[in-house]
Amino acid sequence: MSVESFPAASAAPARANTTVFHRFLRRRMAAVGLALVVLLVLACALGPFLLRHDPLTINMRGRFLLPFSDGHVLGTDEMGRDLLARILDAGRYSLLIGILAMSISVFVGGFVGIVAGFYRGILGHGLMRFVDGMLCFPSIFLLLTLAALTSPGVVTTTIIIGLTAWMSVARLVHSSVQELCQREFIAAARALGLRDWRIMIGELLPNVAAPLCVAATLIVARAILLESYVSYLGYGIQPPVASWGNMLQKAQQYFNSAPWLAILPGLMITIAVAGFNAIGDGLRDALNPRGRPG
Amino acid sequence: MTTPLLDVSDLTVRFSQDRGKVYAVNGVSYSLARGETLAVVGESGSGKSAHVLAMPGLLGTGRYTGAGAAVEVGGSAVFAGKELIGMPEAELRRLRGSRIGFVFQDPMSSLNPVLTVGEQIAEAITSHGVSPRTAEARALDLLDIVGIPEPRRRARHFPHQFSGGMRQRAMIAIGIACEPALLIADEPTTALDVLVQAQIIDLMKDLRRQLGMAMIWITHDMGVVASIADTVQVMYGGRIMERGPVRAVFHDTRSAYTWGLLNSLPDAEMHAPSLAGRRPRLRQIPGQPPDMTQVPVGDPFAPRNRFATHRCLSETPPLQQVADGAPGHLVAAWYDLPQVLRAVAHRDASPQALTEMGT
Amino acid sequence: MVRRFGARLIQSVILLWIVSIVGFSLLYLTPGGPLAMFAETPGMTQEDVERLERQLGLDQPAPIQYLRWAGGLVVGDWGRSYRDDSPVLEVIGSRIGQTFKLMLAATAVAMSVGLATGILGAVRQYGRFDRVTTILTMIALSIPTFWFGLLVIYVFSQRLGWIPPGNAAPVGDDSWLSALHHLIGPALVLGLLSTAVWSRYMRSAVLETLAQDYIRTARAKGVLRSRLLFHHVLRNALLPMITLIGLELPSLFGGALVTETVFTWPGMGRLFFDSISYRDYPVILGMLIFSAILVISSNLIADTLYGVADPRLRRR
Amino acid sequence: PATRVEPEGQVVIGVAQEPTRFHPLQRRTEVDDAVHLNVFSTLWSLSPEGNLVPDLAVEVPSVENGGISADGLEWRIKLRPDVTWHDGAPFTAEDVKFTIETLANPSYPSPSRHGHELVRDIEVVSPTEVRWRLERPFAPYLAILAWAGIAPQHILAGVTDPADPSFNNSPVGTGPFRFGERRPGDHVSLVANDKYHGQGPFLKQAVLKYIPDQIGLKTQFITGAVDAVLIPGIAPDLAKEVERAPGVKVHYSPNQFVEIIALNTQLPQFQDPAVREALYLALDKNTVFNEIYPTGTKRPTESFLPEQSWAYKKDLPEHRFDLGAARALLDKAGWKPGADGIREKDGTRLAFSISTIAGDHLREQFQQLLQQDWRSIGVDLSIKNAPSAALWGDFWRKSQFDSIIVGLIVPIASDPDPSNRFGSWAIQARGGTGLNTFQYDNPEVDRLLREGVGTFDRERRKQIYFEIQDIVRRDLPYLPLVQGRSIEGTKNGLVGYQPNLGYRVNAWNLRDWRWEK
Amino acid sequence: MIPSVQGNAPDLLRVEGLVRHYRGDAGIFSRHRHVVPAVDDVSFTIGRGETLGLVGESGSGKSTVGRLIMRLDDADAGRIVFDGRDITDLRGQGLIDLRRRLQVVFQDPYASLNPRRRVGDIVGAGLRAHGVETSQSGLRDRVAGLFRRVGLDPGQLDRYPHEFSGGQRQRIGIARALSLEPELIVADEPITALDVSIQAQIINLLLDLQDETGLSYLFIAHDLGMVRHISHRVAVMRRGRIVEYGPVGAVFDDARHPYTRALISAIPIPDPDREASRRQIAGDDGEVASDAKLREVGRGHWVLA
Ligand SMILES: Nc1ncnc2c1ncn2[C@@H]1O[C@H](COP(=O)(O)OP(=O)(O)OP(=O)(O)O)[C@@H](O)[C@H]1O
Ligand SMILES: Nc1ncnc2c1ncn2[C@@H]1O[C@H](COP(=O)(O)OP(=O)(O)OP(=O)(O)O)[C@@H](O)[C@H]1O
Ligand SMILES: [Mg+2]
Ligand SMILES: [Mg+2]
Repeated sequence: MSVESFPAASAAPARANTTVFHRFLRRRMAAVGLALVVLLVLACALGPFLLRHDPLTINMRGRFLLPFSDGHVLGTDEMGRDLLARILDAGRYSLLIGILAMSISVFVGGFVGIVAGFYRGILGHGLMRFVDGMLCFPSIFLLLTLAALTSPGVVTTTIIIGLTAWMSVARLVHSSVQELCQREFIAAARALGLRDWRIMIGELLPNVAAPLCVAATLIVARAILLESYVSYLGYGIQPPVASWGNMLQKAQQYFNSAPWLAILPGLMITIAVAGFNAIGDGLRDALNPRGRPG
Repeated sequence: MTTPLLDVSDLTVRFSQDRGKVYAVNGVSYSLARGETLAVVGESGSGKSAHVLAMPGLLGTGRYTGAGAAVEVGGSAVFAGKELIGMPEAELRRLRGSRIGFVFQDPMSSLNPVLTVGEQIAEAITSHGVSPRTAEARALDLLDIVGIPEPRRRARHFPHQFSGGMRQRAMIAIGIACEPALLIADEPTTALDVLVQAQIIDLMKDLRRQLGMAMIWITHDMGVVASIADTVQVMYGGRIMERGPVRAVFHDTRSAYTWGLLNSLPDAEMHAPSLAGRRPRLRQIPGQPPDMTQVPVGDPFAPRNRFATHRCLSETPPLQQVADGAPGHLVAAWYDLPQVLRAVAHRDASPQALTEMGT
Repeated sequence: MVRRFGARLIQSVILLWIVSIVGFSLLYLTPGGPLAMFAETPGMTQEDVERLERQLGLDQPAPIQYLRWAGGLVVGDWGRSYRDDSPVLEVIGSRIGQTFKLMLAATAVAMSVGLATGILGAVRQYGRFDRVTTILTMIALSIPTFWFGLLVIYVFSQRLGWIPPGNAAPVGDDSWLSALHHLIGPALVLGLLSTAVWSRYMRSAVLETLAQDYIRTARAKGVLRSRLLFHHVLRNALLPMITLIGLELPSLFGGALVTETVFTWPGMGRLFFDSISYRDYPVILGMLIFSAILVISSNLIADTLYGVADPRLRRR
Repeated sequence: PATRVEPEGQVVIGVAQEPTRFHPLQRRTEVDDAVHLNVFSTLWSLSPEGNLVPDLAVEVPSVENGGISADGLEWRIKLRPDVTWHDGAPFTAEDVKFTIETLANPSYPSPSRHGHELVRDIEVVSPTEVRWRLERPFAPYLAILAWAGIAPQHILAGVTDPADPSFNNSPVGTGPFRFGERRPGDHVSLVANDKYHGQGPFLKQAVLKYIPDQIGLKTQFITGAVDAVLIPGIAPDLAKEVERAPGVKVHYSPNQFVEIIALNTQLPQFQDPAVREALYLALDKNTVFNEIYPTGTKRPTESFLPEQSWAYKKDLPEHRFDLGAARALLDKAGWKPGADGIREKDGTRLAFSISTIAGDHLREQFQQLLQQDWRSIGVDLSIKNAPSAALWGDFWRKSQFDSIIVGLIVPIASDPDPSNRFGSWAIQARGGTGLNTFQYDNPEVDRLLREGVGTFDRERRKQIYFEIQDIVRRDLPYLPLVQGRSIEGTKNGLVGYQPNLGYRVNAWNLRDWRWEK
Repeated sequence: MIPSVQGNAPDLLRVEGLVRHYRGDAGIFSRHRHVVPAVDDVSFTIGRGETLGLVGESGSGKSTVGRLIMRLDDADAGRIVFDGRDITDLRGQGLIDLRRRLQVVFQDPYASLNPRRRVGDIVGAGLRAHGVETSQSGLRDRVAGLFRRVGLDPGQLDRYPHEFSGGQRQRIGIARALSLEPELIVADEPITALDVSIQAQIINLLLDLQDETGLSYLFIAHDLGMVRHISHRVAVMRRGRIVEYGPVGAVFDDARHPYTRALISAIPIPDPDREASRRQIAGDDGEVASDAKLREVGRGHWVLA
């Protein structure tokens, strides 16, 4: 059959997963992004075990060491802790927060989106109006209000970021579900006598999995950024736990005297976020059977 | 014999995309005389659209774009003495619209939604060096010619304000705006219902007569072919299977694919509206269409052809004049269909056998 | 049209109502309070704190507080700042100009650069320019705004001394030249992200449009390349950009908050952070409502514009 | 007044908080004071040496000069006749009466009625004399009045709504500067008052420029956009960098803050004095002051009073850092290390949290250092910081914290009385009023505190407060660290800057500031 | 009321005065909010083992009729009686039970199969949902049986829809419809999207199934040739109303309504000789009078007039 006879909806990849993966890898940016992320995750997960230095050990006599001095590849920070060890350890938290916040928002957003898309009536409308309402707050706004008003920490920060990011997922899923509900296979499922929950879980969910997947990577990226904003503004992760964001916040103090302290974590954020963004982009293209960039 | 308007030889089109190559058109050769109407039929995906769009350099836009799908066009297509393949875009542009007109299938998506219909018709004319004022007047004439009432008012409308049939008429007006020597129509009526389809066909017939243009008309519908074509060309798997005067192809079918196609249509004689008893079945072509991503070997239809020989599977038959057929009736087949059919009928006289040919 | 617009207006009001409830509960549920700040004020006693709380009406049950506040909203009384007793609308009004100035400048940068690169990139898809801009936009989308801001200040004002390190203008100098000079840094930083967004959207919109059947029709007519681009492609590709204005606004607004902190810009951002740290509830809520109104109405306007710009949606 | 000098030039003072409250009866933050102290006048003010200097009053009342009766209850104040308000109206005793009555009014939103609520029967004797009676003798009231800017009765008496912002936005005082304009979020400008009754001002204009963070403050100071940096000054770890910058001077000015780790003594972990002492022993003050707060910025202290206070006791036992001693002390007290190395006793683990304002990076560094050191004596310290608005609410006032790093100001307007901090009646968690958030409860201290406010005899009071300092040092309801220093900066050529512990802000005397010729 | 033409066959489905009006979309800028009378007073019957062909102009309401019968949409007025039981307002469990007897095959073989599920699961979903077959292996066997029945290879059960050609996909759709052993199948343009050569395969399959199990079909199509081939009776719709209704022979050979006649005359004949001699009747633009009624003009042959 000709390619163009396939429904062009982005929701439905027409090809087997292996091909999606191949198509994904063929996009150089996406492949590079994936490589970066894998590398980062591995480094952050394993690095601290392999390094000589403990990320938390303070040495007030060896503060602000330049990179490559005294066995510290990236130097030391304002408390004499090994910067490399610290960056990798911080990466664990940043990535973890990114991924957990993503899970929260994908779960909440996916749920709301599917339910609201499936039940068009008052329930669906009400839910989407609520989503619209939440979207009226610029997300940093919402985030900072929440963050400033709760006591900061890994868990609260994660939850807060998750709770400010789910709306876009809900919207995406909602419109995707609405479009899917127009399709005949949903009518077919109804006609077969499937109950609503079966349709939502069995028929709709697998079909929104692809856009959810794309959204997920983009939200991880966003969450890492948001965490850094919150931490930068002093409302995020608390010491001694390091995240890239709060390392940056601490480091800006020494921007003139020890600029690498600020440049490195900033770079890490940029790299990680760019990596996830690239993956998301690549996925979006790869999942789109017409192969057009979205 | 005068020189043909269009002379295609060994045209090939390949798409290379992420999942590999698509061998869309595999060596198509034919020529088209001035004023001749050629109908192209064939399986979906057999390269009908690809081969006509490749010549004027229109592959790569419209729904034929795929990101990363590189198009390779090979062979030659000489139009009015000029080679089209490899011609610089600027020169091609001058030909398109002025000497070669187009009508596409989906009249909704083929018209620009934000420009008025009048503008879009006039543009076809101004693009070829006519002043806007003249072009506007001509656009109104054209609307009138294609049978749109109140052209002056209608010209100011946007495509969405037109019905499907009217949009297709507008498309035709664009296609014939510069009185081209060749009009290429890619399934211009498929999206329309029978009544509207009939009107469009009539309109095209009239125009062809008035303007004396040649026409390539791509369709799926054998009925449409019968009603409009001088010559019909049957394609399968990126090749021409059979080609010839419409009567010859319909009544003296030489390709097993054409034969299968014509036979699978319901036949008035077969209708037996009774609840009792077994009703006659249609004569279906068994099997699945070919995979266009494989390098083509042999007769593409061979896997579905019960008359195929070993040679069909391994060697590609050339498109040749049918020995005892009408002039210009060509077929690409190693077998001799009338003979094979006679042999089968002889061996197994029951019509049932023919019905379930190959199953 | 008027009727439909009315319906949208009603929807917007309902939306605002939801926003007000969410915003209010958000604040109400949080610990601490506007007076906590003064706990360490010498001589201030617990009794003083409670007295002040009573005077601010903070001892009332939540629904009463909400009704009072929401009732005020309706009649245009948004409450008074705890910090200086000024009416909230006045407080916001005194800052919004600076923020708008910044947003406008950033948008101007973003739209001109973003749209141009988007179009050029799409027209030569996968060309060198396209590749470079794709990578650059990807990076721009990934750079934390504040970090970029810090870098800009470090490099361009501390090292090179080209631009001032912050502020909207020096005290007592109201010349527009100096205002412009001060605007460069923050506008650049704030504009970076939107530039990337605009560029990407524009690129994909142009690509999407290029793939449409009517572009093939236009080419089949032999339309000139330039005309094809400006008349056919851009006319269609720019349509969805109208919606983008509405969609971009919240993030631009949010970005402004962050940029303003980095560049000590006396706009809404600073007000927001101050209000948060002082728990200036009326102002925080006022800003939430204000930004919601901004977002809702810009969406409304974008939709309306879209309806006018796109003939398919225009009423006959 | 002496020969008046024509004011000239302007000074831009960078501050990291925004002054918003200019109403003298409603001011709240120290940065408000920066405006307040220059636009309004007080009856008398505090000199840098800690003496009271008459301002609107002709002399500071005392028992000796008869201004205060021997029992401390009757006060009589004589006022200058030559003072006018910025709007030209004459200043009279009515203004003083109005100010004190308003401050004492329980329904008026003044930040504190402390002291004023004791005033009774206030009475205008003549336009230049006012007198009142105190409910009970209260020595700190003299100092409190040194903070109370006198408000114009002729303008404010007619304003019924205390929340009416119009006066706040254009205050009228008797001080050396008139209020100029306020650009919200950006700056407040003060303009020289050429009718000022005292000396000065020498500057035509003084601007309080709001730059919300310390790094910005520093950058703009170095680059010359501001002429002076005051509240909260230069971050200690940036001081060196600023010192190196050309054309500026850095001042390390002592302030009244005493940095402490407050302990919630009612927690089972902290009830054992041995624990508190062990924690103190395991506190590496040296590293803190050599590394985190670089030399010269802070000085270790053992007292809750600034060393400049007349009641400060110098020879309190000195802290020493001795991890071994700390461990031994805990061992002896029966705190045995558990499986994870954390000590416990009777089921109580020696684990608790430490809090401070989230984002205060130096304190955060300090916390982390503590965490490491205390861990080595078997104490599990976790960090639990919060934004200031959350921290100083019930969490602090109602003693919901475990331990908390806080800069404490014990004196009220330079009077050393610490009743509010150590009196057992001041524990809010137990229904008291006050800020004894340590929940410190010592009957002996209670007795001394009562005695201390009851007498105007400074020598007697001094003895009392010495004794209190001894007891508190022994009991350690908090671990004292350092007395604070404001690291402030002025451009070379700017003279007049003079730190004053009597006020919360060193912009108290802008009337003396000027540019060197 | 319209009696079925075959007196001997009892009515399986009876539709009386069905009405469905769509209100225009409530989008803000949608052009009109007018009411579309998609289905306007439609009545017909289908007997057991009978095929009723439904043809007509695009947008005339054919699919809507199908959806209403399937109870995928609710009628504004009228009655739908299935096997003697009024199902017009059926809800909940009753409706779910009805699904076992009444099934549907959709037009688009791409859109009607969930691209994310294995075809075996798609076909088995109904059996599982209705608890007909709960064991894994039993389910698999049954699905395999269905595959064989519609001419598919049971070995392909675990593939995804996109791995099948259009014709095969349509067979999967038919297998799904058959899985619950229904008595009536609404086939909404089951062949329109298919290639000519595949169309015949599907039509043959439908005929085979009818012969084997005595199924009834409501067969909706544009292709009048196919409709003529497969149906016992035909109804011609236009603008939400049935304009002509009767035995296939009568309607095609003796069309009475001008619209039907125009429609039939417009069918191009796939034979150059006969096509040349075909005479086309101009289409009628006449509005259908709202008070027009179906009148019987021959045995079981009704025309709107
Ligand atoms: N842009 C493209 N990229 C990849 N393959 C393509 C592209 N366009 C067409 N093809 C493939 O080329 C082959 C020929 O396509 P073409 O459109 O010419 O067929 P057709 O005969 O016109 O079919 P239809 O009747 O469905 O229009 C098909 O296999 C199709 O899948
Ligand atoms: N969900 C809906 N909302 C609004 N209008 C609808 C809806 N479904 C169908 N319509 C309208 O009802 C009319 C009948 O539609 P229907 O799909 O039943 O026609 P049809 O005869 O099946 O047409 P086709 O031959 O094109 O499939 C059309 O005008 C259509 O636009
Ligand atoms: Mg085609
Ligand atoms: Mg339909």
